[in-house]
Amino acid sequence: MAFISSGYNPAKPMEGRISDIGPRKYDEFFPPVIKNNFGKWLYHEILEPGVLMHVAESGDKCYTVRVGGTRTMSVTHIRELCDIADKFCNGCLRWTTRSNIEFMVDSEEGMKALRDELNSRTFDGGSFKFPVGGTGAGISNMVHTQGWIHCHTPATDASGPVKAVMDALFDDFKSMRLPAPMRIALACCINMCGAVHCSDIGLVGIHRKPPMIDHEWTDQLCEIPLAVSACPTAAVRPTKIEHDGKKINSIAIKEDRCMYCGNCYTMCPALPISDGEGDGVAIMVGGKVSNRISMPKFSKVVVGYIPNEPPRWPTLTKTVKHIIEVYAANANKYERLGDWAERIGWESFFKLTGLEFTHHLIDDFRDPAYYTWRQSTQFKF
Amino acid sequence: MAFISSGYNPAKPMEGRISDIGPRKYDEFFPPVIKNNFGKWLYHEILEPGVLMHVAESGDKCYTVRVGGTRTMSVTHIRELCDIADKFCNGCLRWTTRSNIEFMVDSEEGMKALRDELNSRTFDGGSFKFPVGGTGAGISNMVHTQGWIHCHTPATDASGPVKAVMDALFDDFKSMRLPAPMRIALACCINMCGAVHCSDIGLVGIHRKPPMIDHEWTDQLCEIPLAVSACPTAAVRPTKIEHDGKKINSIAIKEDRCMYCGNCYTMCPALPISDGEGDGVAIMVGGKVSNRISMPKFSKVVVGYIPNEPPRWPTLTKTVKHIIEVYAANANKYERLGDWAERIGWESFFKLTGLEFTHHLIDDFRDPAYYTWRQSTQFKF
Amino acid sequence: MAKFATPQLDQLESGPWPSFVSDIKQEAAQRAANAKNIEYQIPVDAPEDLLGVLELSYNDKETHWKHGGIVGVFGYGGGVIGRYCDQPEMFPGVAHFHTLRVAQPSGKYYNSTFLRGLCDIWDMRGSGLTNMHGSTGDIVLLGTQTVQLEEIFHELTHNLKVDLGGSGSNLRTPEACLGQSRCEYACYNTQDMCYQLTMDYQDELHRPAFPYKFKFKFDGCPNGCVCAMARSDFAVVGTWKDDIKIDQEAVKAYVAGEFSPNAGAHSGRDWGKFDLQKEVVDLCPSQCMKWDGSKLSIRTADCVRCMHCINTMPRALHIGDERGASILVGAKAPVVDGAQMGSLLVPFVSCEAPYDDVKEVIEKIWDWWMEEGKNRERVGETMKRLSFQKLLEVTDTPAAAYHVKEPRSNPYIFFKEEEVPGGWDRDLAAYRKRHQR
Amino acid sequence: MAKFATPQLDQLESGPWPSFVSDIKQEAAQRAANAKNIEYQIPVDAPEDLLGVLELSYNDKETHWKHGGIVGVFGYGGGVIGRYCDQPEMFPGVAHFHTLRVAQPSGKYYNSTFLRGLCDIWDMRGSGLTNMHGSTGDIVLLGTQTVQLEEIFHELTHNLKVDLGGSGSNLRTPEACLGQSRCEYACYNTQDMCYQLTMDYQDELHRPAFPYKFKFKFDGCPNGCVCAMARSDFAVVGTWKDDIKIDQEAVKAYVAGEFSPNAGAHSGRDWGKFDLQKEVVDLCPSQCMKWDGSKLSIRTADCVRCMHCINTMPRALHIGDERGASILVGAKAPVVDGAQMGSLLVPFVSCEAPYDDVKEVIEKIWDWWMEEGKNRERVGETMKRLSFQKLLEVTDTPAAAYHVKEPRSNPYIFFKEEEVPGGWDRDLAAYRKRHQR
Repeated sequence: MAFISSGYNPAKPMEGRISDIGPRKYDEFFPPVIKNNFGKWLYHEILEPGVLMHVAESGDKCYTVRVGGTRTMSVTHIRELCDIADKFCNGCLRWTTRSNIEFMVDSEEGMKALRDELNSRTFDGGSFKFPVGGTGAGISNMVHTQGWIHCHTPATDASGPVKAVMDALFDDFKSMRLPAPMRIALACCINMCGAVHCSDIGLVGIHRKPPMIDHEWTDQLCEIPLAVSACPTAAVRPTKIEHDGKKINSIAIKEDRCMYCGNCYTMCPALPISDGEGDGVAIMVGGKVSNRISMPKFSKVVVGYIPNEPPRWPTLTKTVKHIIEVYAANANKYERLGDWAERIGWESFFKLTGLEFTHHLIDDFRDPAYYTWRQSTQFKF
Repeated sequence: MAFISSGYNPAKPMEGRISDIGPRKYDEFFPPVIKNNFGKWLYHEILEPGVLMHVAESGDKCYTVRVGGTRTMSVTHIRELCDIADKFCNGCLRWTTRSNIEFMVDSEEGMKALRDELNSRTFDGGSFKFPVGGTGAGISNMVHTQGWIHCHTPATDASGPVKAVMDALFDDFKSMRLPAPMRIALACCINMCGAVHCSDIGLVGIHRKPPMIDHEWTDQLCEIPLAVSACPTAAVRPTKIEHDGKKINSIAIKEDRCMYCGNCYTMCPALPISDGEGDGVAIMVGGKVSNRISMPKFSKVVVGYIPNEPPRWPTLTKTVKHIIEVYAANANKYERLGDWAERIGWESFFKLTGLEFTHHLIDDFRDPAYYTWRQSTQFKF
Repeated sequence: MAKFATPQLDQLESGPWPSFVSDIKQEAAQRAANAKNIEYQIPVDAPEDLLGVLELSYNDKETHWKHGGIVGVFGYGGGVIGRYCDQPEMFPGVAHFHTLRVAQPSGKYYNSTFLRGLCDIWDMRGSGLTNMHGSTGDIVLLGTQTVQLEEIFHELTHNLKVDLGGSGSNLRTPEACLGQSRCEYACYNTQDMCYQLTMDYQDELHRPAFPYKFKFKFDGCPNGCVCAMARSDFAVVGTWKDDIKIDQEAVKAYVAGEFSPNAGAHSGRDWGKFDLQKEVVDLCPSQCMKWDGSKLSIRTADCVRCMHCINTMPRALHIGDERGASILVGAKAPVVDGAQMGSLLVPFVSCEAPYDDVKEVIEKIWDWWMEEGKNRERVGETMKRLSFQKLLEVTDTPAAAYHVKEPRSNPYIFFKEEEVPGGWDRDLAAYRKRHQR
Repeated sequence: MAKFATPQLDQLESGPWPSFVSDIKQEAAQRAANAKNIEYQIPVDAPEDLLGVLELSYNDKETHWKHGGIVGVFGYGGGVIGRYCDQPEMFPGVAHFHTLRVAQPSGKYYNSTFLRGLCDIWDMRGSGLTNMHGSTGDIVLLGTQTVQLEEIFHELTHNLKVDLGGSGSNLRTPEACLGQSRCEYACYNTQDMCYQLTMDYQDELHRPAFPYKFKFKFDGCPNGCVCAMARSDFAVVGTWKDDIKIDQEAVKAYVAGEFSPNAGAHSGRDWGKFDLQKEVVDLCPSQCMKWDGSKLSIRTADCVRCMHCINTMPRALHIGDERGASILVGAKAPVVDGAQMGSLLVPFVSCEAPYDDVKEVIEKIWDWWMEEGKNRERVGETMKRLSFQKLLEVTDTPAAAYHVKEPRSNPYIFFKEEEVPGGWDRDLAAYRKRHQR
């Protein structure tokens, strides 16, 4: 494979260099119906799961077909999306915040042909390439992170558990029978890239063992003070140890103060934390970002730990599915999962779901923990 | 005045000594109707402000007449209470948690005679000795602390402002027109002896100047490390200073970290904090301890500072009265002040009361402060 | 003729509310007249000097009392608060002005014999001024001198059979609501539990051995008249487990307007006709009630026993029969780490004398707190610092959903080493074989 | 024939949801076939090696990626994330596997020309694998080698007229909801504000000069589809000040069942007949609505613009005309000090290009945070550490009740020295004259 130059000359990096040009301007890529009715939309309707109709003041209608996407996506797959866009949508398409893909047309017939085409395509392995759905009071695509496919600090995989969970919830991606929209997210570690902390259901990779200390390399690979100050619980401190007969600077970890956040490992590669038998997933529920009815709220940890069970994470998948079924059977119309849990009380949430309440679920992180304890005689036996 | 011995012999302190006998047993002092119906009460009714009727399974009725009391009370006054108890109540009487005094009789006629007698007595200065009232959806007696009459750390007086406030609220002590019970408390400093932190209206003495440092005495009068560790904001630290040509151990205070709690002064008398022009009173509202309808809650600071204006604290008194009038005019039946403020939103509370919202009212004490900021686009313009 | 002019305080004699100034003046006059020829053991003009120093404070807007020195009675570490005036030459009558805390009876019932006995002692050996009562609940005898302390203690114990209360880093004088003596809501005998525990813990009350103060308070029901869960480190609040008892005929009588709702507490205003749906059913915090026009029903499993319906219709609704109490731990006022309310530890404990179940919890908490608590740290602060889990652990309480208002919203979870396969000892070399550096 | 056996991953090909494994396999097959005779600049079998390393992780249950080294393009401090495999001998095709972040257009509209251009570059110079999109919103090109970085950057800028996104301690690539392009709720042109601010702050985006990362997100209304107030340090969320516009006839059509409530979002279940009172009026969080059977009215002064009524009846209710946005500051995920949501700073700002009002707030916050922020401290943490008051001060914002959900419950109030008569310098000697020691 021969090196092919783009035209860049490493000897003269500034020659003809273009920089600081930012993104392409948003309106370059609008489909005609969008361009023509920008800022003039009157109302919309979800015609069927995955199909939206927006009506403009002009009387124009924009039909949108939404399909689920794998966030990790090949150029082959993108080219196939382009082919469809070329065929039905003047080459236009867009992505949503939740990694869905949307195609827009200006007629109902166009929409139907497009929808059928999208639903018809499958991978060789059998899964749908472009399942139509993800709207209204159903389950939209999961927001997720990289996991074992590309991240250096994960406590679980991302794409794998997402595939497993979405397979289990596929009917609810394709329908709108839930009391309210259901947003699920997965973060492969507690850094929580993505709004996992405010999702109806948040799956979070967690470690459960304090980091190992690779003393031989600590001082060479790390700024020790940065690792020390990275610890939210003051479990990490600098120390001097004897290694191979030499006194060297290293790090000590007070194990009973460590809650395995991995923040020190982020700062210092000589503190590896991931551990096959220790790592796994916590389930958080009841968060939301919308201001609708109730104010936004954080998700709460309701299952402290589920082991990593590749390739299909059956315990995790089953638990998520079960929570959703109990929610669907019990919540009021318009009630997000967290609003439901708050209305019935969290002790009723555990009773109804049958999830075990363990000591892991009680907050013990700093002063605000107190506010989550029950300062009342109001509770249900 | 000659010394009169009780019989105690200082040379032999253990001779005949009685200790660890605790309080008198509670049932020694029960009036007959209480003794006879203990644990057998069926229901009660407030017949008129200050008058309760409890009905027992036996059919017995206990009529209680409640009167307001000054917490600071002379033996002459107590003897007068005893005279009344002897005359009407077999010598029995009791105090409530809020320093009211209650007399119990077993007939309606007895109650009426008693009530009229109590209402009839006045001090030479003109005030009532035993005003009947303090029940139901009205204002009960204020719980308060010592203030300038006996305490070493107060930022305001207690008995004085309480007298001034209760004079202004006397009609509501004598009636039951409010949406719900109204509990008012006053603490002369932020130590808050009494449930000021959970009262419908809490008046709290506050300092506003960092302590002075009496360097000459610091090391002689204080355990410096205790003063240092007493500071919740780490504003106090040990230092060495030059005094009269000698290096001595003393204390330094980072003034911009000090919020004048006086906790260091409690530990170290060489750090006097009280200041005539700095000290005053903050008003907190909306707390409650009952679990009725809503869970118990803390009072919130709605006026950061009102100067000490002895002898009658007119600004304080007027502000309290005003808050109560706005509450009375706007809250729903059964709604405690805090429940009302939460229902309408605190921004509406400030709008309706006309109280100025200042930067002092925003929490800035440690991590939980964050939870009091507004994490929503839900607010009223 | 008053000893000091008190023009400011004099203004506090007007107005309807009982004037403490008038009362102190009346005491001053009584002592000056001394009709009973009492041999006053401390300055006869103490009340006048007290008015004088208070008037000075009204001018300066600053207190004139100093930190107390260590004064007390032999063998006790608390019960007396030393207090000195910072202008002793101006006010010699209150130059030394110590306070004694005297144990009040549970529920604060008295008879005149006892009170007169107290007055006699305090007339002769003190200022004649008291607090009825102090914030924690004690009878407070306000102002005497050091030499009188043992004399007063002797007379209290020998003549009145009553002891001092608590102060300092010990068990403070426990306090109870009036409970079953006069309240149909009381779920247990608050007075008796208070009395028995006070007696059982006399040593902890009189001899400071704790990191800081520790308070018990006993409320008979969730109405919380004695503020147990807001004001005491260890709050016992009555509750019940079974159905609220409903007298359907009485419910109808309320609806028909025959009975006054809320026991007449709202009679000072015309709130309109009683609306059972709006005023009771709709306000139920757990939405567990139903009124079909003739029958009121309650889903007990959803009831959180907030007391609202019972308070509103005390003739129709009554607490259940399976009675006991909840225990909440850690309440305190702001200093140092901010105020706390009690946090629910034990949802239900039966309340039969001799209260061993309750005492077991208390003693486990004390053992832990005395071991782990820092100087001047209330147990609520120890809980905050060491976690609620630790409190569960030391009291052998399994974690349950009723312990929290909501589960944690951060994933910073501690696991116990024994919960994690393989524990925390790991093989770095094996790891490095799987993962090159 | 696949290079590695991936029995575990193969199980992720079944089931209805699109399989990323199938997709990577299809890419591997395409590259192996190379029908277009592309001169691959990085190993052709990168996708296969990626499946291999992932299968290894499925066996070990541990990641096999190492900390990134410092890689990038000349003159930029971000936009590229270095990534190396910890078993490079086993998987040489992904031994070096860096990521590029490419700036996405606001609202993520594309045409096929642009996307195909991107695919062509990434086919030849990268793994052929992407993320559409990364968590912050960028197009993520997943996996290339160091020597290709400048080449890719050159082709992106010269051929596709697109720049890299942000990474590291700088302004991260801003993101907007689709706003007015296709939403009747959008209160301002989110895409334009996002685009303009991204252009204006290119320097801050490419050249790390902040204590830590800083994110802008732009939501058109309080529904918050792009999660601005949960995920961005600086959230601009559309709102309005005047009345919600009501079409009473359309309201009646909803009541009559002519229009599907909530835009049809609940059509998957029979929820019964639409009940305006129960489903809208009773759920209003500020109880500002009234329905008398023929007319719906809203007290605007009490409306908190939660969107519920508008969402439920989009044909009848429309956002007001006096439009702008609220600004909320400080959201972040848990690390280090716990998660935060954005706290309301500016209740209303008009949103007219060139957005100087918004930029003024941003720049004041940056000035302060760059001065006072600690290393790796998000601005939300700086706010927590230095107080919300400080944020108000540096942004010249007067404190107002809408800044809080509730006022403080502790009396630990700081006063400014100039607020207190006499300031903080006091005369100890004078004090000691009033108060003896």
